[in-house]
Amino acid sequence: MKVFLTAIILAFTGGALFVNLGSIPDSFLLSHTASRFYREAVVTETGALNTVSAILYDFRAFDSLGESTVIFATVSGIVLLLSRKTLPVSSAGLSLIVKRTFGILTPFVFLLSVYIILHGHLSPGGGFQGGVLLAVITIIFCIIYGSSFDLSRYPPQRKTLIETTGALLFLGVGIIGIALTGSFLGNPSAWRGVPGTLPSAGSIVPINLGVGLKVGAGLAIIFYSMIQKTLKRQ
Amino acid sequence: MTLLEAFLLPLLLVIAILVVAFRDLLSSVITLSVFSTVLAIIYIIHQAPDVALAEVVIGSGLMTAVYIAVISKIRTYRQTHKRGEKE
Amino acid sequence: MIYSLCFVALFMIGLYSILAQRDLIKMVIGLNLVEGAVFFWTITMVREAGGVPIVDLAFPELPMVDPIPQALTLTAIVISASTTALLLTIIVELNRMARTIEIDSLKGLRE
Amino acid sequence: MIFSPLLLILLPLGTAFLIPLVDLFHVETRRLMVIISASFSLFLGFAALWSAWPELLAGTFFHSYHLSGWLPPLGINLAFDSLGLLFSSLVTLFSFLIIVYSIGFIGHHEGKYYVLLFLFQAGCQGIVMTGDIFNLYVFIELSAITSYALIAFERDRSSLEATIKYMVYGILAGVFIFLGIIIIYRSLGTLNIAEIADNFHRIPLTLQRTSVVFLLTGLLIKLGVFPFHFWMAKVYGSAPASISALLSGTLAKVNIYILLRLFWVGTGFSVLREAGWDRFLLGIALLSTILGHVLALREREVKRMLAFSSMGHMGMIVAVLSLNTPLGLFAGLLHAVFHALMKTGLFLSAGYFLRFREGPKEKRFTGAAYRKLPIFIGFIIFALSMIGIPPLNGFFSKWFTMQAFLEKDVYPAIALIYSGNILGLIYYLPFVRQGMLGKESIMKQKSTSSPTPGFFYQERFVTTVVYILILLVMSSGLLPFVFQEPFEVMIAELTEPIRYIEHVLGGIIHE
Repeated sequence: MKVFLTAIILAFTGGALFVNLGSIPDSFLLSHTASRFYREAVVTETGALNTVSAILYDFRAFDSLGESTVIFATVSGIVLLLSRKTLPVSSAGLSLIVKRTFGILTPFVFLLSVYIILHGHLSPGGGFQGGVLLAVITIIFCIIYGSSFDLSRYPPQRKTLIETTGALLFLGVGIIGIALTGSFLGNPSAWRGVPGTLPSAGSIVPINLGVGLKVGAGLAIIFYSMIQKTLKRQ
Repeated sequence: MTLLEAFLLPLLLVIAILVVAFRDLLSSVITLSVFSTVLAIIYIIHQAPDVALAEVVIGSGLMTAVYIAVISKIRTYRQTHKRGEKE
Repeated sequence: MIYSLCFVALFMIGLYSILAQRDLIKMVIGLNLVEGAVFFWTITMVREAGGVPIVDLAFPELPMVDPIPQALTLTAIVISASTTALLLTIIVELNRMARTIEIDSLKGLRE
Repeated sequence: MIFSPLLLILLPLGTAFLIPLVDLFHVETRRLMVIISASFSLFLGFAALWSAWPELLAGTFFHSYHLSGWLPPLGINLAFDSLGLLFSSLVTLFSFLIIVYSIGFIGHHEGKYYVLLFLFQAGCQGIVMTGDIFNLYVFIELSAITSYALIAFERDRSSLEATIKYMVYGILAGVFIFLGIIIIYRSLGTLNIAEIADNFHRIPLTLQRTSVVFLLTGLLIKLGVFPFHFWMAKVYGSAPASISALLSGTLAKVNIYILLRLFWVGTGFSVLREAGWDRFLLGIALLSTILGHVLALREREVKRMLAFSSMGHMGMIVAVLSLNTPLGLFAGLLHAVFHALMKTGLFLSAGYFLRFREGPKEKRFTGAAYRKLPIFIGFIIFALSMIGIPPLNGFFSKWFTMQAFLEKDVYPAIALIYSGNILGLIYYLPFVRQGMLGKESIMKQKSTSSPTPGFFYQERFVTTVVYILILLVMSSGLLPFVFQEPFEVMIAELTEPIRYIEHVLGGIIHE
């Protein structure tokens, strides 16, 4: 009975979806849209080359603020849910070769993530992707060396500090925008350099940095509190 | 619609079916990470490198790690629980 | 057209996984599939041909695809990832309390 | 308006960011900061209402803010009109009350709790103010995620199960809303609500309806109207009382705002009417009313009973709004405001009593009257107002609701209001009786000892908030006609979306 019902629901929904979404003609698109403006004016208006980054951190920067706040809320929620007396786990199973290999690899991952964060306005990537890569370093530490190593190197308090710094950096850039351009999260033209070079694109670079720190530290906290072993059950 | 895509789209569907069909949670999660990777390749074909990067890093990197952590936790609880019953 | 077909198929596979599974984690995986299907559709329904949405300073006039859906999808991917992480955490906690993640043996989910 | 509406979003957001930082150094400072920040945002809300009042009466109130300095179709804009002002004031007021209540009510993990509460407030303010449909989605997700974490706050089995249930529905609702937004973007190439409102009729009919179906499904799941009501009782029953109050008092009303903003202004109501879906909406909303009142009858647990009653009243609000007459909209808005006051009061006063009893939740209400009589009388007043006894505010909103239904000859709905009142009497009475007839000795014993060792419990905060709510319910019942004039302005804005479009898009010319 249940399978039958599920099949009917699925068939009905699928059919309706396919009939309606099969093809969307585009003849009624507005003639001057935001998208067209972004594509034409991205370099002159923001100094960034990567249009997606320009949209995320300049044209629609408020969305990114909301989005990184979502991550912040998730981190708070998960820490709240998993806050019990905990015991860090140390891993002993992996051989010296594995540990050494990853020990050599980790600085490069770090370098890559910093590159992705700082070049967000020039090449694919940006604060979110680079921040997640930063968090991946924590995962590597936790898996290879055990979370007690991670705990001794980067205690949760420091991660919280980094996360809050990132969040406040984002807000701070927004408020500086009020002072310099008159609107929240505005991109001050004084900060723009030659398009194509690293210190161009005005406020996009510091916002990228803030988002990167926030996302990286936040996701690291999430993963860290997930793999901990609890000291006492219930 | 390139030749590569003609190969990738059916692959995507097959992988999605496999994700649902696997009984073992771990295989299901690993397949989900493959699903993310294939999705990322399709994004690159569709000129969306930013999204592809995010999908690879989040979908097949971070989320897989989180899933595996969760599954291992659940299994540990089950094992300790069973042992507790026997003793 | 073919992308819509693919999208609908993926969406249905995900919905099936949500509706018919007996395991909470499988349900979360189904939610991930549904979200993946929607993002897939958003990216693949390109309206006009064009290149990567990154300006090449040597050829600034080259056409590029619509960058807004990509930005929106990026935002939505991050949101969906954090929601999934929260959901998984809650499932772990529930497993600690109830010692099971089978939907049928969790009476509280059926009320 | 002397300040920008942006501050109403940024203040709670900044507070939430600062709390973990302050928590690392000094806990007492954090407590002080929470109180100061909450009072300051209440002050801002009041200042906004005060300075906007003359413009509101004149019907010219509109305030917009262009984020990043980009004009509306290009960037994200905040569009703060009189409807937004009403709901923003609601959010400010209730967030403040709940924060003050929580100071006495929540005893553990306070740091994260307040982070989530402030983020929730920021999310709701963002929903109310934004003029961009995707930004709306981001803020919907923000308020949803914070509410998930807050519902699971108790971390016992039933609250975790409730959260899982709510989250699965919530995530699906989010996916549907995203899909609806993407369809609109695909067909129009814009995300600005005003521009969508201006051009929505250009989309082919099937796509119009598809996007409306997705958005409507997502919203109905969030509202908990009939086919999607499964999560409500469980969630409201197992969350802490302050959070249940926040969900039914604030989040549900914000969802009503989204409904109004998207379907009256965004797509235009004619889309719903031409498809015949306003009748459908009316039908399922009325069904949800019956179901809510009937299911409330068999509940022995006070918060679950309140949840079903809330479902009944939300159904009534959606039903009367879907009539789309000026009187119907007036009644719906009035009932939304009054219901928020009454239900918050009910949850908060019930939560006060539930705090003092161990053991099964169904029996904890016994002997409540002997614990603290004024709060118990307050509970009775809120219940009477819910039932619709004349001098209290519930009577007036039900009166207007009835007139709106009469005007459109929807007689079953009128019968429903009457039976809802009678059923309400039946399902509130056992709790009042239980409160008065319980064993005195148990309650007294409980009250002399502190609930939990080392518990930071300041009862005065909790009782003060309940007294304030009693005062608000009684005074708004005495002068319901204060609402008449500003509401007429809001209704004019809803029925003529062209005003919103002109305000937002201003001097920009388009084809």
